[in-house]
Amino acid sequence: MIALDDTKLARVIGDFPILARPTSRGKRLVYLDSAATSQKPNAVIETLDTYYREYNANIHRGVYEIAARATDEFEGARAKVARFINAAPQEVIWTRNATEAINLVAYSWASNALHPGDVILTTELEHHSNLVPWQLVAQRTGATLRFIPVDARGELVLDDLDALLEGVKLLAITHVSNTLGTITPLERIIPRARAAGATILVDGAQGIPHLAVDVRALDADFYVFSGHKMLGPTGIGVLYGKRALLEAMPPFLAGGDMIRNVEYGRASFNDLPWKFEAGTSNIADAIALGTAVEYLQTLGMDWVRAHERDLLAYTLERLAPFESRGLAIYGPKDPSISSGVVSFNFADIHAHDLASILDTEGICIRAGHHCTMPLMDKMGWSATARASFYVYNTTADVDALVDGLEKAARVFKL
Amino acid sequence: MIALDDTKLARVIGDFPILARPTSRGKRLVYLDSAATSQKPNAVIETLDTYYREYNANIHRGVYEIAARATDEFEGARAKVARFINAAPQEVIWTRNATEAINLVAYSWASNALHPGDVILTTELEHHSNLVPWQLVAQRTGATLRFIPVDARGELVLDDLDALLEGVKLLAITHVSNTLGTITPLERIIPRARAAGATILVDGAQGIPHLAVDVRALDADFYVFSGHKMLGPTGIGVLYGKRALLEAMPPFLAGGDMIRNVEYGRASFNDLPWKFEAGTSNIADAIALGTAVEYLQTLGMDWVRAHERDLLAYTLERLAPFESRGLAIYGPKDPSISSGVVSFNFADIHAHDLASILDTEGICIRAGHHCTMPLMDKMGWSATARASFYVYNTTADVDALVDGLEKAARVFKL
Amino acid sequence: MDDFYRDFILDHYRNPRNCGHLDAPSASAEDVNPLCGDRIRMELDVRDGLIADVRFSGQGCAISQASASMLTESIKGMRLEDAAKLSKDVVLENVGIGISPTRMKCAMLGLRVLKSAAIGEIAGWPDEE
Amino acid sequence: MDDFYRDFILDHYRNPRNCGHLDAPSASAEDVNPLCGDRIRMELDVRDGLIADVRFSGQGCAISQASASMLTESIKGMRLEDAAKLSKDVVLENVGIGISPTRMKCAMLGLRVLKSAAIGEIAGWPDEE
Ligand SMILES: Cc1ncc(COP(=O)(O)O)c(C=O)c1O
Ligand SMILES: Cc1ncc(COP(=O)(O)O)c(C=O)c1O
Repeated sequence: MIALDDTKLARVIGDFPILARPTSRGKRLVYLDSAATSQKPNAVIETLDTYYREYNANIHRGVYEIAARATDEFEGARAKVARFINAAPQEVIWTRNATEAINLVAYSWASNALHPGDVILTTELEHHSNLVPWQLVAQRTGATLRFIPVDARGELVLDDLDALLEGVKLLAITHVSNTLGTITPLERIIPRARAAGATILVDGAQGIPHLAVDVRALDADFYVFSGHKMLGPTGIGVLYGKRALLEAMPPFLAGGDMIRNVEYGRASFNDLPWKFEAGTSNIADAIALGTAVEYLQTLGMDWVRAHERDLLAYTLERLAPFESRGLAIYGPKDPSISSGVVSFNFADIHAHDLASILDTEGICIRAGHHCTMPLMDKMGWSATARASFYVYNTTADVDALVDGLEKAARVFKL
Repeated sequence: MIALDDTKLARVIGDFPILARPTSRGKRLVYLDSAATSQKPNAVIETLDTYYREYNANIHRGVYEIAARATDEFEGARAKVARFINAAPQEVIWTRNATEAINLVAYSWASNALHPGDVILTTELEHHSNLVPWQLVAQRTGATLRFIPVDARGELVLDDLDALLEGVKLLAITHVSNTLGTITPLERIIPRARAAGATILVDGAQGIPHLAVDVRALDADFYVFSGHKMLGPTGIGVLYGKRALLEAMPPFLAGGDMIRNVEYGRASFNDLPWKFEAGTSNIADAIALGTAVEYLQTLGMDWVRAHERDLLAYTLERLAPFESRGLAIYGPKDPSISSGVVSFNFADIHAHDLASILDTEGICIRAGHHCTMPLMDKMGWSATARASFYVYNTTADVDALVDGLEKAARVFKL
Repeated sequence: MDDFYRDFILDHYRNPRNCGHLDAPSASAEDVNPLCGDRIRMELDVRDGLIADVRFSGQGCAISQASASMLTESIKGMRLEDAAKLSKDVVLENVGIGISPTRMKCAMLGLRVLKSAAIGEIAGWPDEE
Repeated sequence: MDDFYRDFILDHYRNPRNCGHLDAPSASAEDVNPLCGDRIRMELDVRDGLIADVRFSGQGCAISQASASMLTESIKGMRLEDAAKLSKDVVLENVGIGISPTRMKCAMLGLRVLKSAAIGEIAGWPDEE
């Protein structure tokens, strides 16, 4: 169990300036919405500041000093991200976010590789970003969608996996459910999808911030994620793709930086990774994501995972007494197969009302469908409240949440 | 003519921290590459800092205090940009940059609206970002490309415009040439293109930073630009589109935030502008672009234009004596039809060598093809050197450039 | 926001008035708040230009449901054309205490749906008028 | 960088050695530096595994053209298989003074093209080996 006086944790908290700022009601900020976006450490904020104050310049084509520094830092950040996931730098494509990365694969790979009758297999857990692009691909190509079901606890049902995999050209699957915290058993699913001949895309938006990821060991063909959920700035994300696949794919967006040679009538395209990076890149934010990755590496992803697992166990323990008072907790209740997310409803208090009441105490949680409407429908929930953890959360945050629930019970005269 | 002791100009320069930082050789930074990317004023840098230190949160769905502030600032920035160009907020779509905005139109509008035999009319001046996407659209749809020619001075030849406009479904035209500074006569071209029934996209990447833009007066259907060239951060750009057109277009990228309702099998989409904004937006940089736009409005776009016109006139005057020593200046030499860009070559000194020599004096210029390879080929230039100006440049910067040319002449024993 | 949830609000939330359906409504509309998923349907029985009866149904937070419940009470007997012109003040007066901006759309959903029913097409958000 | 442009560099730039084309080259290659547009072509006359003659052509900056010109002098008479294995040092020694990292690809373009000609396929950038 985590001790609150843990000096490492205290140091981590001190690295996040926003956590030191009280709310307008003078409350301590209790940030429990990291699944939506994480807070940023000083090192990341300062990287942006230094970029704009010292060496802001367009990259790759500039011969002057600040352009050279910007280019080095930008490509250096790519190399840092590549090392973090055990990929080659050429396999790391900058995008705006996980969503754009999925759409890049949908347009450049799937629209060409899929044909009528082909099957796209995904799961009932997916975020809209890993579902709607495939609905549109299915419309464009005549492929059909199929789903790996979830059970009432929010775990994937793999009993019929081999049957489900029949005729599958693409498996698009989340690493971690943003609504329930479920960690999907990729190590069991991917080898079977591989054997069935499927191309595999993993939505790592909620995976990589919380779990050590080795894309080679995972054997995913594509792995996508967003910087803003892993201590990085908004506006930068990553598409990792296996080199041979990326080489074979046509460009997605066209324009500056992704070209090799252009005539009025035709163009040829640059090498990887630039082939997929059109227009001026989000230079500052890419560099700052490099800093975020370094910060996580310094913490150690094993520490991150252990910390969140302990917090989740503590939360489940503290929430248990509320179950007799109408608290329903969703998702797997086993911290070994769940990331730092707790989804729940409390008696007849609607999740939005709960979130508003908690807000008055400085507690930030999310309420609603969490961009997983079909899952909510299937489960029969109109909305859930969701608390999600990250490196800077403590048992004191969980205690605040529990006090907040007591307050909500009073307000709603439960 | 601008006086160097102009107090407004002095104040502006003081707003840009990077300009106060000497280079590693102890030289004053003479930044003459704003056509590639502009420097950023303190106000913009501090907007980013404040966002991450005080109210970083995901937008639209959060009910807690910092999420509400982030949402307000984000949508407030959209309203600022809309006012800046005289559009409605619903018509302002955030993109990564001008290039993505053009590709959005290429995928969502052109791929559906164009058919075999349709003509896309563009110009011989275009940046690759406003050419290559249309080459790919032409491949996808069977449409053909046609070009408004440029003359030796880099001005568009409009003699045959009506013939060129025959059968044209799309006119894609730059507002200002990034290589030559040519301001295209949109007020003469657009009405005729409109009469011919064409849809009109203006690449404003080099227009809006330097000229007052009123999209309604211009009567463009689409106007695209990048924040990083107009004092804003990297990673944020804008697609302006007329509301009726945007309403009729299918979504481009799919995922969170752009949906209305999702079932496993199908989805419906959100209202404008969010229909085109999939995944977590570049929140911080959008807000900071709002600050950049405010900064420009405080300066006044008339002042910006007058300042750059004066600088250009001064530059042409100072460079004239070099012409007898082998300096060739390209583009229109009339500051009234040219934005703050001077492209040139100096005797047999290759542009890259010139840029390297100037770099040793702290002078940042660009050398190469400026992402306009076909124009370079047509003009018979293998590369040009380009100096480009913005609000913080002074006659002292031009004097430094002139001294740099003298140094290059000495180094190359001219 | 916590002072918003007074007894009469909770009462309207837990015991909504005019909740259910009309047999043969002469006008109706339904909408969701895409941000939170709250959903409301309004059915009107209009006679001689007056709202003779009204029912609402839906699901969502206490703010949206209580606001809709109170709104149905406010509009009974009102002229349809007046209902079509209602401003957000009717809701604000019903609920009594200012609602935080993030929850304003929740409060206005019922009014928006009512106005849509009254004018026969989708109305805008009352708080954005 | 300004100290890079010494007399012998400018001389190689303005009066390139072995510039032009061979009548019947036994190996050749051509490439551009996509960042700056510099272009170089190398043609080799290989006899008994030795580079008997070489010509280069192209356009670009003083660094790329002078480096290529000097390289052609360095490799005449060299075994083709040795040329294929040349490291960037041969260029760095020829030009004498360190080149700034931003211009390294300019200096290495000729070597890259030579190696491509020698191995019969596109070689990588010598500075990235
Ligand atoms: C005329 C013009 N169009 C388009 C672009 C592309 O802008 P970005 O790279 O920011 O997408 C540029 C930038 O160089 C430009 O100068
Ligand atoms: C599982 C999952 N996938 C994809 C996304 C989309 O991420 P982004 O909005 O950064 O593109 C999210 C973010 O909410 C997520 O939780």
